[in-house]
Amino acid sequence: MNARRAAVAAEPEQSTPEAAHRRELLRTMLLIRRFEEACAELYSAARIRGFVHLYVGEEAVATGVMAALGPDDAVVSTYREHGHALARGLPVDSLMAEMFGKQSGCSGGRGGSMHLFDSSRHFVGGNAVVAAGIPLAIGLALADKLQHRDRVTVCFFGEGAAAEGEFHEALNLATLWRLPVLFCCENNLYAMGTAIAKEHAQTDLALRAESYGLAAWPVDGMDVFAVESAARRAVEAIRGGAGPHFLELRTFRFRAHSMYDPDRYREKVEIEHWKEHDPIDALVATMRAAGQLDDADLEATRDEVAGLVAAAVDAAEAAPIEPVESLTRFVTSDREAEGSRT
Amino acid sequence: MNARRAAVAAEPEQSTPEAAHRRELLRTMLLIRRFEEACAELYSAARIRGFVHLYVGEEAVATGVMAALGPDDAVVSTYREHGHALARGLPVDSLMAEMFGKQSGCSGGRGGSMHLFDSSRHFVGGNAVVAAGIPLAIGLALADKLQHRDRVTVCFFGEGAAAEGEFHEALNLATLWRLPVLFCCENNLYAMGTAIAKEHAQTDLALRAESYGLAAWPVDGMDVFAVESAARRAVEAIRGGAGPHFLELRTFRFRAHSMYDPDRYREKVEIEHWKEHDPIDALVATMRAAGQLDDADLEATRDEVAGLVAAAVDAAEAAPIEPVESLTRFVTSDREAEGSRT
Amino acid sequence: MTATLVETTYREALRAALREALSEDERVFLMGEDVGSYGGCFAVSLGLLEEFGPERIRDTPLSESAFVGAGIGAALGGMRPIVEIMTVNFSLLALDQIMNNAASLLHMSGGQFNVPLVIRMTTGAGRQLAAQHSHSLEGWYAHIPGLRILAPATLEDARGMLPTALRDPDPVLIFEHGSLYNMKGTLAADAGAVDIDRAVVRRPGDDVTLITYGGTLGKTLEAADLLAADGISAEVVDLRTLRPLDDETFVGSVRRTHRAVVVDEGWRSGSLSAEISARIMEQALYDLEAPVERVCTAEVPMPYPKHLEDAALPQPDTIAAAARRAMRPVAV
Amino acid sequence: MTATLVETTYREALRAALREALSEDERVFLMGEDVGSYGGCFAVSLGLLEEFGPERIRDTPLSESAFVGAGIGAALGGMRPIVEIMTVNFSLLALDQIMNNAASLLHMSGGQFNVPLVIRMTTGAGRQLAAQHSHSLEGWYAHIPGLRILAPATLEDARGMLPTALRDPDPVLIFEHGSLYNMKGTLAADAGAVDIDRAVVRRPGDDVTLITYGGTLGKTLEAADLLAADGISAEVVDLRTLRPLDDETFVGSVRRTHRAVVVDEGWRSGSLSAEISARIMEQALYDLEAPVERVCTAEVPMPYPKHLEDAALPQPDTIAAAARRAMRPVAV
Ligand SMILES: Cc1ncc(C[n+]2csc(CCOP(=O)(O)OP(=O)(O)O)c2C)c(N)n1
Ligand SMILES: Cc1ncc(C[n+]2csc(CCOP(=O)(O)OP(=O)(O)O)c2C)c(N)n1
Ligand SMILES: [Mg+2]
Ligand SMILES: [Mg+2]
Repeated sequence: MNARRAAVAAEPEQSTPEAAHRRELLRTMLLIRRFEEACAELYSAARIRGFVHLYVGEEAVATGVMAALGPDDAVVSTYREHGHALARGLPVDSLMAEMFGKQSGCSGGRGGSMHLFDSSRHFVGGNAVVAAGIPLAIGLALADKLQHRDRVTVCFFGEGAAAEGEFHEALNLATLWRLPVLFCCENNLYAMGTAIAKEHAQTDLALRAESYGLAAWPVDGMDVFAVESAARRAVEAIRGGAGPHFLELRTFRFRAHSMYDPDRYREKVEIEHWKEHDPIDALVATMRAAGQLDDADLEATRDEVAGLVAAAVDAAEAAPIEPVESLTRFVTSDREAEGSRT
Repeated sequence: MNARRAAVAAEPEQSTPEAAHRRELLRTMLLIRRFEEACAELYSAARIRGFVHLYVGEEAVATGVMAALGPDDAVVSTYREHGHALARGLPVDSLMAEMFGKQSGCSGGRGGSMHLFDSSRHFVGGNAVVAAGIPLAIGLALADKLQHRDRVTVCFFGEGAAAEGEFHEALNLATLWRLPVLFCCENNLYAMGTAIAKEHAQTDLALRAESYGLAAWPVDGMDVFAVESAARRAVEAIRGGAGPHFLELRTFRFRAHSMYDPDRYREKVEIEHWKEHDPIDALVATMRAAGQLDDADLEATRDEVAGLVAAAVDAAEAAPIEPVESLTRFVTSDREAEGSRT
Repeated sequence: MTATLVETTYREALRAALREALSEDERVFLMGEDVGSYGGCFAVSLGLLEEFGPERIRDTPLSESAFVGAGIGAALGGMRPIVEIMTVNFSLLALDQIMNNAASLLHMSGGQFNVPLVIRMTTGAGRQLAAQHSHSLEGWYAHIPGLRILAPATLEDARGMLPTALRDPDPVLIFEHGSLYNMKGTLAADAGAVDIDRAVVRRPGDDVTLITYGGTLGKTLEAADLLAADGISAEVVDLRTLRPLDDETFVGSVRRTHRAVVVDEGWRSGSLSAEISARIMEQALYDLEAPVERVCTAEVPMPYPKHLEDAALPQPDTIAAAARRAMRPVAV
Repeated sequence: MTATLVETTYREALRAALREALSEDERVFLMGEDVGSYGGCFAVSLGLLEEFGPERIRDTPLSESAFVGAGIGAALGGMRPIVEIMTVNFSLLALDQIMNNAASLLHMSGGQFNVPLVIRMTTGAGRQLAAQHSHSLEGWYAHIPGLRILAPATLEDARGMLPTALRDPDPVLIFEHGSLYNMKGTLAADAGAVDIDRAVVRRPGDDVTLITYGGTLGKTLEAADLLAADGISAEVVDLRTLRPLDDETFVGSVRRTHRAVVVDEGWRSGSLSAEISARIMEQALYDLEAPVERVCTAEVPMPYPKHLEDAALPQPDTIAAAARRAMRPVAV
């Protein structure tokens, strides 16, 4: 489909705003990819621990959605959130330090891979309980509505999460109260080892969502332009007061569910098929065909992001660990020192 | 609508099977009504305590649905379940004794109004947590399916319950696994004081249910024939292997939510409007028009059920209370005596 | 300062606190099942919808997990939500949100996101509501780091704990015992915020310390009367805040009296009474003249009949009996 | 009887128990998230789908409340379901079903409907899984009347508790500590059902009783080694069944040693350790030479970094230190 797009597009100069924007999208996707490759290596080297869920193959989703947001909008994420965080602009250094559990990490090292937070970017965190972020997102949107703020809250979750009761309760509530929230269901066809047909009686999730009375449509999640334009349309409508919207972003994870997962439940051929639709390759092809990218550009961008990630790893390695004495910080806001009075 | 029915019906003799069946339906509905009137009086006299939720106005639902079941089918109910229990054939005596908390009650007196049980009739109980019976029902149906039993499990719940996450999870699961369960949503337009439009973004609940991929349709819950025939159709389909079905039974409670409720949230005129559709009056009118009921019959039936209820009250009053020494019975099955080893 | 006293009830005191909070802070709103048109299932919020409108007195569908989670989100978004869960029994449906989000977000985010949320709910037994509507789980909730747990047992606390809780930057759960709503008494006309850090001695005494909170304070004071008739002087400590516990007050009392009875409406095993007992042992073992006694609820899902429910719950006479046992321990 | 010994792991022992149960009783089936095609999130059920088919090794959607409730319903309907909740952290989503249905139906129905259901789940911390994936709530569940709570800490118990649990007419929850799955050792080739009524002494000793269960048994035995090096003889009691507690075994031990340390991976306040401590005080106060010590998890949502997680959890040296304190109490 990107070939078709490219064909109909005029051949703009590399310096047009469109080209610049696309280079930005590409850079983000490459950065996510490189960051996660590094994470995988560091995990194997036991420098990163805990559960780590890679987003490889799904980069177009986070990148496209975030491109549609303003700096004041809010994001609620999942445990598979490196891509969301990077696309939202969290500094690579702070993310990598978090992976190492260092105090310089974006969550002070307390969270690790599944709990990336950044209040300055309204990035309200990774959440490791499936679907548990959805109610938070509608609450943020409720606060915005009550305070007459022009913010949209974006909420990411997987197709597996849509089977949880909280999905149902929150979609109903958001629609009933016309809350400014964009539900982004990342449908990568599997919830751990469970294929969508074993999770949902009705596998057309956009249709399911529509039954709550909100606007919902499916989007090719491997096409960053499709994602961005769908997200823009939805965000604009939401800001205009049209209430919650729902995007089903059809995508695929190229790697296992987590670093623990031997991926026994998927056929190699299915994975290979999807890899042919690698969202980065597709974007590169489109940009090349449009004359917006040449080998040197691509190489330079790859080098740049690789350099960023490498520097982040070095910095994270070098960063000091938190002293054990501060173990009970952040249990409560104002009584941090009084560890004993619990 | 009952007038119309009556008009097109031929005028069968009082002795036809149809007439006999209708008299049975009428008797059940009158029994439920009388039983609950007695409960209301006894509550005011402080002979019955706890939470008591009356079914007055909704009798056609329980009566029609139960008429479609065989003795081996199972029923999962709610806290508003006097009608379900009576229509299912639980003896009036055992129900009234339960209201009094006597050992001769259908739950040994332990449950009270909200927890009526009868294993011999597969009446798997009143449940006082909204929607919590729905997963039980699908589990019973799963057991039947795994054991190749020809049973249908009927599950009652209100339209308010449909907002709970468990509704969603269970409908999906039942449809996914094609379980032999009949969901009976008693839509009486209010969940305590909350009108349906404040509970559900999409108030057409049959439509909502259909979005899970199961067969669902709305039924006039004030018309016992409509209920019975819808339930028969659904039960037959389920027994034939067609998977779960969903009936939205549109009805109304004539009285407050519970004996505690001053009913501030409904307009008198709304209640009066619905009372014009009293399911008992409608049935009586239809039967009269069809020559299936005369004043004497009606009087006799009323007397009979009043007598049953009065006798049940006397028996319940007279029944002994359980000795305090057996307080910790029924915590576990086999260690009843060992109260101390907890 | 001789404040004017007014006649009121626990319910009205709670309502006055809500009204004040709504009037004084635009960020405050009340949300829950039937808090609006119905007036609150125990009539606590009666009239507030008319006064503050449906945006701020917000009826929710039956969706405990979603509306508690939405309360957390709204708190993150700068509001000061008061979420009412109709009763503690239904709070289990929202427990994941309470433990894994409300209580954990501050920590997981390295201190970036605090959750200034107040959750109110009715707790307790005693009204023949049977097994699914009679839980006393406030002591159980007190296990969760990151939460503050309050149990107002008096009119002052019903009136005064909410404003203090709303000033807390972190989540606070307030448990209102169902048997207290109709409690009558007098309250200073200008009653307002109270401290939520300390336990208090509700009745001083010398011979034995009776430690309790919430719905069993009244019964415990009655027990103290019974004991007084026997010449036993009982000190009654009201814990008030179940997390964090104010050890100083109750351990201090036991150090003086050398005997303690903990009264707790939770099921005995694993109830808050165990924690209190363990702390007394840890901090004052050598002051004890007798084992710490516990008077709790029998370990049975609550039966409906009144006589069985009464037998299952702590009562003045069983409390007094435990205190007498503590006065005359059988050495072994 | 000199049974042949075979090398095995905790995981394999659990799987052998599942396989046996599925083979021997048609009413048994396993249901949960990813128990089938994935092989179980911790590979416990690996291969069982191929052996028993998708009807009996039943993958569920992410719907904890519904599939736990369905397990209860299936148990009522004559089956013997084994429901796997992936981890204790997600069990909160099903807690209403567990407390208000599984644990209460027998009572509410006056003895008519028992629930022969087994629920298995992974519990515990120690693998850097951070705040939402590191709970130890088995002691918390032990508060609920109507449930039996098991914590297999050895290969024998991993192999043998399930068959006994399946014979129980009432709901049984089995908590498998995540750090144990790879534990290696030998097991009798014919190992089978074990008793689930009694605690056992895993190491006899005279000077101090160390009481623990599940994931901390290993650390506690290590602590006993450390103490032995100091000439302190520690007895180690493995509780095994957390509800109902077998007081006789641990109180009996304390009566002999006069000193006790309870080791519990739950957050300290309101953990099972408090109940154990309270029971020792109630039943053996006059035998105690020192306050009962508790070594628990720090009251903090679990931090991700290894050094902080280690510091938060009970460790052999902190357990040994507590035992040494108990040996040399500072009189006050
Ligand atoms: C409530 C809950 N249940 C189970 C899990 C374990 N778990 C983590 S991710 C996952 C699969 C979720 O699938 P999906 O929502 O499709 O998201 P994806 O991982 O595919 O991005 C499961 C079962 C969990 N974290 N939370
Ligand atoms: C989980 C839960 N939340 C709240 C309640 C309190 N409550 C009891 S009945 C009820 C209304 C239920 O309405 P609906 O499902 O429509 O049934 P109806 O009472 O109208 O028959 C509420 C809120 C409860 N019992 N359980
Ligand atoms: Mg997925
Ligand atoms: Mg209703």
